Amino acid sequence: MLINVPESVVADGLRGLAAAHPELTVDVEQRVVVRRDAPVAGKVALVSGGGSGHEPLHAGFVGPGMLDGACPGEVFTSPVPTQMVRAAAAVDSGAGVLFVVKNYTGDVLNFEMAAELAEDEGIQVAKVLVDDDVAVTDSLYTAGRRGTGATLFVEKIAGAAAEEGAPLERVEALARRVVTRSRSFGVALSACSTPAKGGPTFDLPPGELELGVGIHGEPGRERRGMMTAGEIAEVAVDAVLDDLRPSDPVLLLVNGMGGTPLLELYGFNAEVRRVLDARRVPVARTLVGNYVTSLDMAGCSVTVCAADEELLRLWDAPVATPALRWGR
Amino acid sequence: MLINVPESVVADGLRGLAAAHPELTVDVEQRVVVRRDAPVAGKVALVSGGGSGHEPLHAGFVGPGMLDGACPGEVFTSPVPTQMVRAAAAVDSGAGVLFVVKNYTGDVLNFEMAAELAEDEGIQVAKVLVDDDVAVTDSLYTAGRRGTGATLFVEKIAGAAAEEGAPLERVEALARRVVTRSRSFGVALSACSTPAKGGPTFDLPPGELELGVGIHGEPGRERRGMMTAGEIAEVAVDAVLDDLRPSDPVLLLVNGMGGTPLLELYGFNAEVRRVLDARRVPVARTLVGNYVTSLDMAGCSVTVCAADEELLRLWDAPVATPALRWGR
Amino acid sequence: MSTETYGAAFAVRWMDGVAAAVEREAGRLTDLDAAIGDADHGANLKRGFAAVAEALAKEPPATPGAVLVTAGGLLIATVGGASGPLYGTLLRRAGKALGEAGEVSRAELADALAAGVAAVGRLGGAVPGDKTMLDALTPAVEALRESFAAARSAAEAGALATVPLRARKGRASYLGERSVGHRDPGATSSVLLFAALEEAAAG
Amino acid sequence: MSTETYGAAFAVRWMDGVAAAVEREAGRLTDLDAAIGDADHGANLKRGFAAVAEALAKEPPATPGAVLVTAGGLLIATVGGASGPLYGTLLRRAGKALGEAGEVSRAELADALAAGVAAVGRLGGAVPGDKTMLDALTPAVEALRESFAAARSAAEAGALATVPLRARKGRASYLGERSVGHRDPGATSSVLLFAALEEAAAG
Ligand SMILES: Nc1ncnc2c1ncn2[C@@H]1O[C@H](COP(=O)(O)OP(=O)(O)O)[C@@H](O)[C@H]1O
Ligand SMILES: Nc1ncnc2c1ncn2[C@@H]1O[C@H](COP(=O)(O)OP(=O)(O)O)[C@@H](O)[C@H]1O
Ligand SMILES: [Mg+2]
Ligand SMILES: [Mg+2]
Ligand SMILES: [Mg+2]
Ligand SMILES: [Mg+2]
Repeated sequence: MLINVPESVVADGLRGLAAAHPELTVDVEQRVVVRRDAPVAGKVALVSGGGSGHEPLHAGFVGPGMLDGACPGEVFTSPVPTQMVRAAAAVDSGAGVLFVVKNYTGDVLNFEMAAELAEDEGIQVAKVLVDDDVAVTDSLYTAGRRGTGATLFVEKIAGAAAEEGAPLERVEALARRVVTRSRSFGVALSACSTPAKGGPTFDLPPGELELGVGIHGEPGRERRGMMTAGEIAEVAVDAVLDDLRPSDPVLLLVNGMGGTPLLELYGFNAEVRRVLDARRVPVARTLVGNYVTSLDMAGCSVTVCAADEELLRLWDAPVATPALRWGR
Repeated sequence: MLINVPESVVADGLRGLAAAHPELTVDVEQRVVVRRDAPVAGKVALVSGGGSGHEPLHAGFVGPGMLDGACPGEVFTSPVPTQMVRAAAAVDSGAGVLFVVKNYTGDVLNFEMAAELAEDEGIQVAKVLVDDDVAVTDSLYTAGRRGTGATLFVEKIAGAAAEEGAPLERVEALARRVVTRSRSFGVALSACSTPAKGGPTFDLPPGELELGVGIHGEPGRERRGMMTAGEIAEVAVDAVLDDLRPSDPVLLLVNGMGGTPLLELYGFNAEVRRVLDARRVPVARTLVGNYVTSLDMAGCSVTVCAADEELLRLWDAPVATPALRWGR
Repeated sequence: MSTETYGAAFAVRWMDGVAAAVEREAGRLTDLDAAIGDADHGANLKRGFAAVAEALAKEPPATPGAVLVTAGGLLIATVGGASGPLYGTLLRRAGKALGEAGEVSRAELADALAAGVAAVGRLGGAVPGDKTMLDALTPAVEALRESFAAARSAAEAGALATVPLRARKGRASYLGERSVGHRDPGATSSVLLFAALEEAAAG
Repeated sequence: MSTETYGAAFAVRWMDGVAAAVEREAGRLTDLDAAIGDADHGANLKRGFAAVAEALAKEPPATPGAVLVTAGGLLIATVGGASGPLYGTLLRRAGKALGEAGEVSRAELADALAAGVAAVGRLGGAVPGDKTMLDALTPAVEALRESFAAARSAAEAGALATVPLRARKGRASYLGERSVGHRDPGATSSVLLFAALEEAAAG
């Protein structure tokens, strides 16, 4: 691994982020990243955070048109409440703060505590829970669906609304609409290696794959022998469409887990598109790349958001962050 | 691997690129990617190409402000002359075409043949050879320095000049200036796996690394036991500075080989910056990410360009490609 | 029946003992978490209890309740993940229940920890049988009314009993049937908590 | 001394033989290239000679010279990399040297291939001893003046002799000293060319 010592990977990454992006204010000690011009007067602020190891999520999405602040936790470990409170205090202009929370027990509990503390400090806080991963059955017998690729859609679209001056309830409602209309499914072709463990978190022989994986190196729902990109696209798209029959053209994220070459990811996109075409689901916009990653895991995920016209307009709105940038 | 069959990876990738990027015209059959609005009247056109497996290089850099056309070859194999001639014909507005060629025997020979053929068709062609990799001694005893990370600088800066309406000789001269002022050094922490071979192209036990690697899965100049990110940064930066003592603030590319997590890459950037600071080399701009990759290889490279004010202005100029985008 | 009481020094010794045990067993906890979670439980607790031990060494609070409140707050502030708020709440709530007393009996400690365990249940929404730390914590605080040793062995038995369970809470629940056959990392770290308690009580 | 002559059918047979050999040996060529290059030499030549064989089967040219010109052009158009232009130039240049003749002698073939090899040298800037295909091609065309069998064994000897060399051209030159001890992939594929030539001549 390209690291100094496992203990410092998150701090080292933040130092490097600060060096590369003078347009961000990075508090390496407190692990808080905010846009340099925060708080933006009158603007609702968006704060997200989660375990590290999913870069560019979330710090790479801080900037005009998306997040105002991000709190990176340890690798695959949700951040602690003090980080979130600090971030909220740094970005709140008085218009309130939306916490974008991926649905994992740790993230939920820590953000919940942070929301209480922030409200004690007089900050108005709303929360949206992202739970798009259809590999997990949402039932009494699980912690509920995980938040994965849809987080990017939520942060971009709600961020655009906030940038336009929408009030907190409206930004929150839009974020929730994106969640309601988004589904994901992920596949691992290899395990990832965490710095703390120093090696793969599970044992996946080459030629086998895990269907329905999350983004924390946990094994998936099912192990299979090798499948072609076309077969994987069928499983992933059908898992998503089983749960969401979009009547609107969709936003499509074909996401790499980190270790899959971009060449393969584009090839996979071709197969995903083929399957969506066959299922008569029109695609309005496509994003292909490593956006919600799992360290060096080989694999991919498919996220679909049934985007109405307003969501599409907000998706197309200008954004200027380290990892997502257009329109300005 | 996330593929259908090894034989179709390049074509599959191009189909997926076309599906994701309606702003590009992709000829999957002939393997030519050009910007949709090509030829742009009166504009000098830039065409590059090389083996596939280095994505987003080159097709991901096609668009306003950068390349007009790209020709992807087979994985790690330079494209063939007919591709380049087709691309040149598709983008030439009459103002001439600059071929951006990475210095590898295959690329050089094929582009040379293409230039002759294109000139036979009445297209004015200039060529710039990118050879920035200091791991290779430029002597009678080698094929000369390889072209790696500096290619991105050349394509961006010469592309910006062309977009501004500079004539062919000037675009060519600028491209050459970037080459003269750029140096790179790469390190592999793992081998990459090509689809054709189906496994790693060389054997690198975990905990060891290869110093001075290229981007085609070839071993490097020297194998070493594991080093920290800080030690690797020292070796890479010093190798570069041994050959180029920049008097101007530098453009810095901290490039991932594909399989190294972005978190680690940012951490590595912090170390590179530390070493550059210690050597009193000021950094004007930094780009961190997977831009000139080697499939799924873990590792990184450092590219430095001593940028005078004009180069910096052209670097900052608007660009709108799939992989590099700002200012519009 | 023992009438011994336990003061702040005892509570500090307890927390130091947990810190040492977690440091020693971090690899094992992480491996357990790798199998059905995300391979960070050992690192998480190591970070948290190291911070606790350091803070307590610097400025030891005057009462056992204050020690536990401080420890719980530090776990919340430094661990993150699911276990940070949960273990943090356990100790904070227990510490608060102990109030200002300078010395407490084992029975009082058991009552306080029972309040802490109840708070963990409310916070995380889990019940015994869900394959979480509660499967060790719940029987352990119950047995603590009997003796420190009984608490430790109840925790051990509870942790062992998580093996055949199918997880219904936390990250392991994503695995469904595939979580069966693995020991829960949080229940395993809870054993360390009660083993250290027994040792601290022994003096 | 043989006075046999060789026509278009012979040249097609030769190219078909190379295609079959390259198909069979692709894995080995790629492995050799993996060691000191980029692991594509086998796939490159397979793709190229498959295209050659297919085109020749569809529309066989009338003269041996035209067969080689067609083959060389197709290699340039389909292979890419270093070997595409180099082998393409070898065959195109040799084919052109054979001119319009319907039948050619072995001596004429040797002269033509010598012209091809010289063109490869000019194009790639390599000389024998640089650890490239030239180390097999150069002695082979020389020996072809003697016999087809001599050409094949000269190619074999030349390829084997690349093992101790340090590469000075092509991708292997990046390795410096580390290229020593490996057999050059291009020299190895050149052996297939002359082995197929011998077989084609045998009828
Ligand atoms: N809802 C819950 N209630 C009680 N305990 C839980 C709950 N969710 C998870 N746990 C416990 O937390 C442990 C995992 O802790 P840890 O690995 O540190 O956090 P994370 O799961 O966020 O990575 C599990 O083994 C389980 O015992
Ligand atoms: N300059 C050169 N002159 C002659 N032969 C060369 C030269 N450069 C490379 N070669 C030959 O080409 C072979 C490699 O071919 P191939 O792997 O298909 O192309 P690439 O090196 O572009 O991947 C080498 O083994 C060597 O024999
Ligand atoms: Mg975790
Ligand atoms: Mg090659
Ligand atoms: Mg965990
Ligand atoms: Mg090769």
